[in-house]
Amino acid sequence: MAFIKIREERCKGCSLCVNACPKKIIELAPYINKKGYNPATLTNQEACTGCGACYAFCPDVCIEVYR
Amino acid sequence: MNKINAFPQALVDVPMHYCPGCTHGIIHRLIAEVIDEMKILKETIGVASVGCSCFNYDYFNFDMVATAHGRAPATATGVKRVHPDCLVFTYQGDGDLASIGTAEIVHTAVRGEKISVIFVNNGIYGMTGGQMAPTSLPEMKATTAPYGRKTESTGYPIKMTEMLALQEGCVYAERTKISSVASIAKTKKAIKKSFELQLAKKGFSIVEILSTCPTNWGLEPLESIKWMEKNLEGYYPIGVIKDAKEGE
Amino acid sequence: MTEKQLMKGSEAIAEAGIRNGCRYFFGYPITPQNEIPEYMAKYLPQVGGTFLQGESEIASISMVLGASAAGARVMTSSSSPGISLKQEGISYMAGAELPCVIVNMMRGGPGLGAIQGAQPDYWQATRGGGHGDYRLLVLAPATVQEAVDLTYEAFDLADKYRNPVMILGDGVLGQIMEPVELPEAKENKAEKPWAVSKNYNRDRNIISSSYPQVEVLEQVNIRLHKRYDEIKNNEVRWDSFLLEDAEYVLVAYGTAARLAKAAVRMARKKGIKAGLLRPISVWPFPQQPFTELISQVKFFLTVELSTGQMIDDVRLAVGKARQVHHFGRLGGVLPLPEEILIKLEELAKEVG
Amino acid sequence: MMHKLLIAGSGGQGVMLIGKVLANAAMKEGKHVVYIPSYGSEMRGGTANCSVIISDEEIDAPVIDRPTCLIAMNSPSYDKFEHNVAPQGMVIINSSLVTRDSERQELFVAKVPANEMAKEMGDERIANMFLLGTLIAATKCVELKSVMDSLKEMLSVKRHNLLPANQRAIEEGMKYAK
Repeated sequence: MAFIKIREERCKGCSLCVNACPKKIIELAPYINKKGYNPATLTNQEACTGCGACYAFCPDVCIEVYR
Repeated sequence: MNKINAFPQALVDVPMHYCPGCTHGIIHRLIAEVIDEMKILKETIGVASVGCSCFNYDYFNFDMVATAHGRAPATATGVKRVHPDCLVFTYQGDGDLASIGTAEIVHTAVRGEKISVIFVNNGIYGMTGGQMAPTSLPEMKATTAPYGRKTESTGYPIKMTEMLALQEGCVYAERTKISSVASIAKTKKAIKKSFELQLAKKGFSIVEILSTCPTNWGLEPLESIKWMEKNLEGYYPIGVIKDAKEGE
Repeated sequence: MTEKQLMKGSEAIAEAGIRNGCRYFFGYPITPQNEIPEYMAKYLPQVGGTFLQGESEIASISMVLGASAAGARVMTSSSSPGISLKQEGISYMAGAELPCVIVNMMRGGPGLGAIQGAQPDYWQATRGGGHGDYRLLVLAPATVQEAVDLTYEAFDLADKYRNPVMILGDGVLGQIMEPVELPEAKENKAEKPWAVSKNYNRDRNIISSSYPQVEVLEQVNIRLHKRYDEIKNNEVRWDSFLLEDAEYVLVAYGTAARLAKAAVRMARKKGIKAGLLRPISVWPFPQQPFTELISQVKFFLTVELSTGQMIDDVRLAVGKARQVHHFGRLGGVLPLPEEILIKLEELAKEVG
Repeated sequence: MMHKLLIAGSGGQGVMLIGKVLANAAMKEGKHVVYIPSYGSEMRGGTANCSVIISDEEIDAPVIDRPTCLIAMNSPSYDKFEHNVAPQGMVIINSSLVTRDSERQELFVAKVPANEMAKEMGDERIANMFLLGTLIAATKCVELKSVMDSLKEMLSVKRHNLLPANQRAIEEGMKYAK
């Protein structure tokens, strides 16, 4: 059982985490955050392995990984 | 259930000004993680240069000195001579290190100044708006090379790290990239190695990191990484360029 | 009483720096001031200090910036063309509020010019020199003893105001030897809580001259300007010679002032009531003595080893109340006191 | 009294040493003094010169236009500076190397065969000391004792054995001042 928390207020919607995720369970949300970006969001918490690839790739240090 | 990737202590928890997908943020975090792991937060002094990363003192959570364009290695020399036991590093882009600051970086390496240099190379001037850099590739378009870089009039991309590695004072030089989870991990390892060599008083070291500039390249962040691997890496091969082991 | 010793101006300046706790020197060779880096290279290691010859003046001043940011007492020196190169770093240091002492042993210009002593960099020194709205505290010694005393003090002034201080000399001052009494050697104990350091118990320190928000930068400029006002209030220095009854006042600084002083003595022997006003701080410029002199004086005559630069400041001080004239030799040629006297006599004849 | 002394010769003749010894001696006597070595490109040329101003009063102008006394250690420096000497000034010539007479009748001229005398004494390097001796006797700008004290200070201890020969040379030179 693992999951990630995305600090949406820091996110710039660059999608690098979307691509990095081996399970393809991160997407950009349909809404926009305070900065005007569509923030990344976790779509399927069950499938998350807590591998940390998204954290490694995030240029804005938005992601916290729990395992 | 544990948080396995805490926000690094060596970073300030404020939003960064970089464009979406810019890899500066990743490199900042790697430096911060290394400092956390080495437990040297209050023994680290960073020297910021001029370019996109010139406000990195807002993000690094330790003492910082900002200096003029290209002069970071000289300023770091002054800092290091006063605080020889501190970890002193510069963070420089390709315009800063490979063009306006060529003399400073070369002679700092020649002196074997015990500092670490983090050299971020994306082949373009970011902050000033996409002008040609000395590391821009042939035919690469830039605002000051609107028809592409012509080698007959502007020469060829400069290979700084190879040049610096030739100097006796340089003990370690490696080129890495930010393109995959593995290459990010490798970059972090290189930064750590450079910092450790410095604290062991071995000499000058440089880590060149191939990076992207989605905004000025006019590409999406993900496409930028692919373009970097296909083009920039073709000219600037990844790997250890020099590793002078003890006694060598 | 300490015994006097015969010292060359440049070497005496270096020794004065060491005696007031300067332990870092970064410089690049250029004539006529090489004795300063050479002296530092020899003697700084003996007191646990660091001398480093940079790859250029630009690199050297950037090293000075780093060492100053790290809390050290630090110095550099050069001569005219080299000082031009240092202006980048000097402006950054003024912007980042970093103290240091910079010596300019001026030579003839423009361009490469010639290596003989001259005074063509007055404007550059007193107007800041580099880009941006800033000032340096500029002290202009005329004798080797004064060079020692002012350099010694310059380090304290730089720390006090957190601003670069310039010693404005010339090739003559740098080369001549005169007996000097050296001040006592002190250790620098100035507290610099703003400096970068290690194992601190405070918030992180950031040394920068970058203020991307215009409103913030405006406030920085205002703060700096207030500090310059404070310097203007506290640090104006000048010397006077036979001014009490002077009808003709020569104004000169540094080596030119010595030549002018000789001319004043010659004039007095001929019954001409001449006197000398010698600015020691050329920025801040001593305005007040001019105001006091106007009523008794027929005209002012600046003697400069240039085509006339300080004359601007004299005119600002005197206004339209009196004529201000200039006499100078250029390019490293020194005027003879006799030549100065002839000019003075000509002008005196005109006003009757 | 202000003595404006110009010492000229070629590199290696000990021109600068004379100047420094004089300046140091004057300082010891509590006099005002300025010593000016020639510098820069001239330093590597054929002639070397330095000047010393010694005075009981404050010295304003630190440079010399018309020396009151010239030591000319070789012909080129004699030719270069003879016309600069102040009216009724003094010229001390190294007559071992300068053969022509002065063109100016009013000058006081002392001809000192310094190299020959030095050779006789067994050390040609001390030729400069004979001329120094003539200068201090003729101008009385400083005392012999302070000159010797200065020399002692300026020579390294292991060369102090040379002091007696130096003193003899200076004293011999003094005789040429008449």
